[in-house]
Amino acid sequence: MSDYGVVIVSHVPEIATGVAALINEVATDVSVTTAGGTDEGGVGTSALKIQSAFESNAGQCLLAFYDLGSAKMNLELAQELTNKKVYLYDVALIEGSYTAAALLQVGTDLATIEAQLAPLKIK
Amino acid sequence: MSDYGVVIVSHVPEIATGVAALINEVATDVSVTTAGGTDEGGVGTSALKIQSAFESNAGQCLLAFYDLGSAKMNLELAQELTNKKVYLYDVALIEGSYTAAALLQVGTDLATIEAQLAPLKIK
Amino acid sequence: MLTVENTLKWLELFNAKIQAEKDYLSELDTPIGDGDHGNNMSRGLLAVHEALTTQSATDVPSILKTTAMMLISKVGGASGPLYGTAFLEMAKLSSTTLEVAPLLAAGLAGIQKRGHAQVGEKTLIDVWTPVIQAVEADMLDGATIETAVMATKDMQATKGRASYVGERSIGHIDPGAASSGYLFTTMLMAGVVS
Amino acid sequence: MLTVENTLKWLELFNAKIQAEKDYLSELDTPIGDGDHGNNMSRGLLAVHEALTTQSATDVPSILKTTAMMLISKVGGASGPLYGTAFLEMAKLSSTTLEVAPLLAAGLAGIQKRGHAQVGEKTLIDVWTPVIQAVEADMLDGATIETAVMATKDMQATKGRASYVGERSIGHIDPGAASSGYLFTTMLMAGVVS
Ligand SMILES: Nc1ncnc2c1ncn2[C@@H]1O[C@H](COP(=O)(O)OP(=O)(O)O)[C@@H](O)[C@H]1O
Ligand SMILES: Nc1ncnc2c1ncn2[C@@H]1O[C@H](COP(=O)(O)OP(=O)(O)O)[C@@H](O)[C@H]1O
Ligand SMILES: [Mg+2]
Ligand SMILES: [Mg+2]
Ligand SMILES: [Mg+2]
Ligand SMILES: [Mg+2]
Repeated sequence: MSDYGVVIVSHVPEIATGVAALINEVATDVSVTTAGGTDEGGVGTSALKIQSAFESNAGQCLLAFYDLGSAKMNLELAQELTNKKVYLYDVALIEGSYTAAALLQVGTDLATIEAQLAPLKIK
Repeated sequence: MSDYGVVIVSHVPEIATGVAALINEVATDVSVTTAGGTDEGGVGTSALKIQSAFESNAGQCLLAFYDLGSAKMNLELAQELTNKKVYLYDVALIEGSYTAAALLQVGTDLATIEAQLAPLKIK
Repeated sequence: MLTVENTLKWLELFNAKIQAEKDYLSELDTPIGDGDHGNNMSRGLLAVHEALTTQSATDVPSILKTTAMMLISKVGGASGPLYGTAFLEMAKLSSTTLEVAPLLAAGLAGIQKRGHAQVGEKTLIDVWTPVIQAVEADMLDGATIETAVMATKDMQATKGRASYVGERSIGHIDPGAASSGYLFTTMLMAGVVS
Repeated sequence: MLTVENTLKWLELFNAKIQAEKDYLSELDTPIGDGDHGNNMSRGLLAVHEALTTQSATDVPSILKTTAMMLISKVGGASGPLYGTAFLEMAKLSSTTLEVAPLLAAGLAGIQKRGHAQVGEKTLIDVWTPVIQAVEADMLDGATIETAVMATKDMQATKGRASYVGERSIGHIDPGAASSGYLFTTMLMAGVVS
């Protein structure tokens, strides 16, 4: 599944990088990129930052996770601006992205991953 | 509800402080304390750090949130070491603590908060 | 009917109004949000102002497109992708028609595509919807706009950050509705609607 | 029967074994966890060693209590509160009895109170449970321990980090089971069970 990557979008830069650190512990071979905060580094999200996180990810198929609703709007905007295939999950940010990354690490297929994510849907 | 506080426990220090930053945006008057990482600042959790987060919180009744299962074990250990009333929620860390803090900020009672948290239970 | 002149005038008046009401908009966002709506819109409109004054666009579609891109990249909050998508959809349609009513309707459709909110959920949609109806009936005036903004006060938010406080959102004007109110009062002032 | 001497010897042998197998334990934790179990246990047992050599405890309850506190405060991973609670429960009961079987049973109850795992979920419980049964039957030997550790290989994890990889956890020895295996082989070596 080296074609798959994980993208973390949060309103706060530290949350995004922190979640990536948590994930990297169990998914050393999965590409994880982040978009945290606004372009100025404040609390918020940025469609352009998200687009950069898409492009800099080594994966061509991306599993994307976000914290609050307004991040989702910017994610969907960024989705329209990239050629990569982006799957957007309305699941708990930390718990969902951790689950997905752990499963990607051991080569699980997307359908199985999505089945594992289903109970984490809260948005 | 100034008697209530929020405690964030994460395996990663940046996640804990980042979630506190996110919460503080909407819940300026709610006491939020954190316990992120091990005593040495590595990835993990520490019952003693959690206990400190309990004691340094301005609230006497604490709503506690965590990321992964092993954090919960240390939370329960810390619960046995404090005199404060600690409520532990098996909900999505970011989304759950944000919801609770936003509601505490506007003076919502605990029963109503718990009803709002119920659909966020994922652990 | 949108022209290069009245569109630029509209956006300049909107920018000035947003800068003047910045603190008020953030205040509205404090009890039911994170208190940044005024700062968000101020940052976004300042970028719009700078882009439009340096680029000297000569057609309506590119003015609207530039506005959209600045709002998308600079606002930071939910209002960024929402207003940004609205202007993007208006920009697209403006190469076909410059009539105000269909353009605003395309903008509203963009807001709904992005945010999935319906009328009555205490968002900027609750201003856009009655304003468009009034434009279509050729009856838009300041009172219509003001009434729509004030009507959000009694609504309970079920979308956006304000939805987190549930019933407690009742009794406060929605900040996005207020900024949309300014968008439409300055549209009237700019003479965009005949 | 636990005595001050054999308890100290046991913990010292356990420490030495953990330090020797540190890399192996972390390797076991890599395919089904975060690869830190050896480091976690190493850090914890080093702290236990230091506390016991400097404090020179003169009774079994305080040796076990010190061990518990060091594991709780230094390990950092799930194994910290689990082993810590086990030793804490053993410490409490050891002021009443020094018999091995009831002490280990109290420790296991502590692990289950803390982690809510049952037999068969691929955790250290899958070693503690058969070991306690063997101690009760006065039949504990190295083979029993080894069999219990190896049996975790075919289990699917439903607790702890390994549960995230579901079926993929099958085929790997559980790291916590392996470290518990060392706990019990060193217990035999120390002559704690007569
Ligand atoms: N899903 C949505 N659909 C339509 N409008 C929305 C939605 N979510 C939020 N809004 C509008 O956005 C406004 C808040 O904007 P702003 O404060 O800039 O963003 P944020 O909430 O991210 O801080 C709200 O007052 C509301 O009018
Ligand atoms: N809920 C639980 N109950 C019993 N044992 C558990 C539980 N969760 C994890 N374990 C044990 O802990 C071991 C992992 O310990 P360690 O790697 O130190 O912690 P972490 O998983 O937090 O990194 C597992 O191999 C398993 O034996
Ligand atoms: Mg806001
Ligand atoms: Mg905001
Ligand atoms: Mg581990
Ligand atoms: Mg760990």
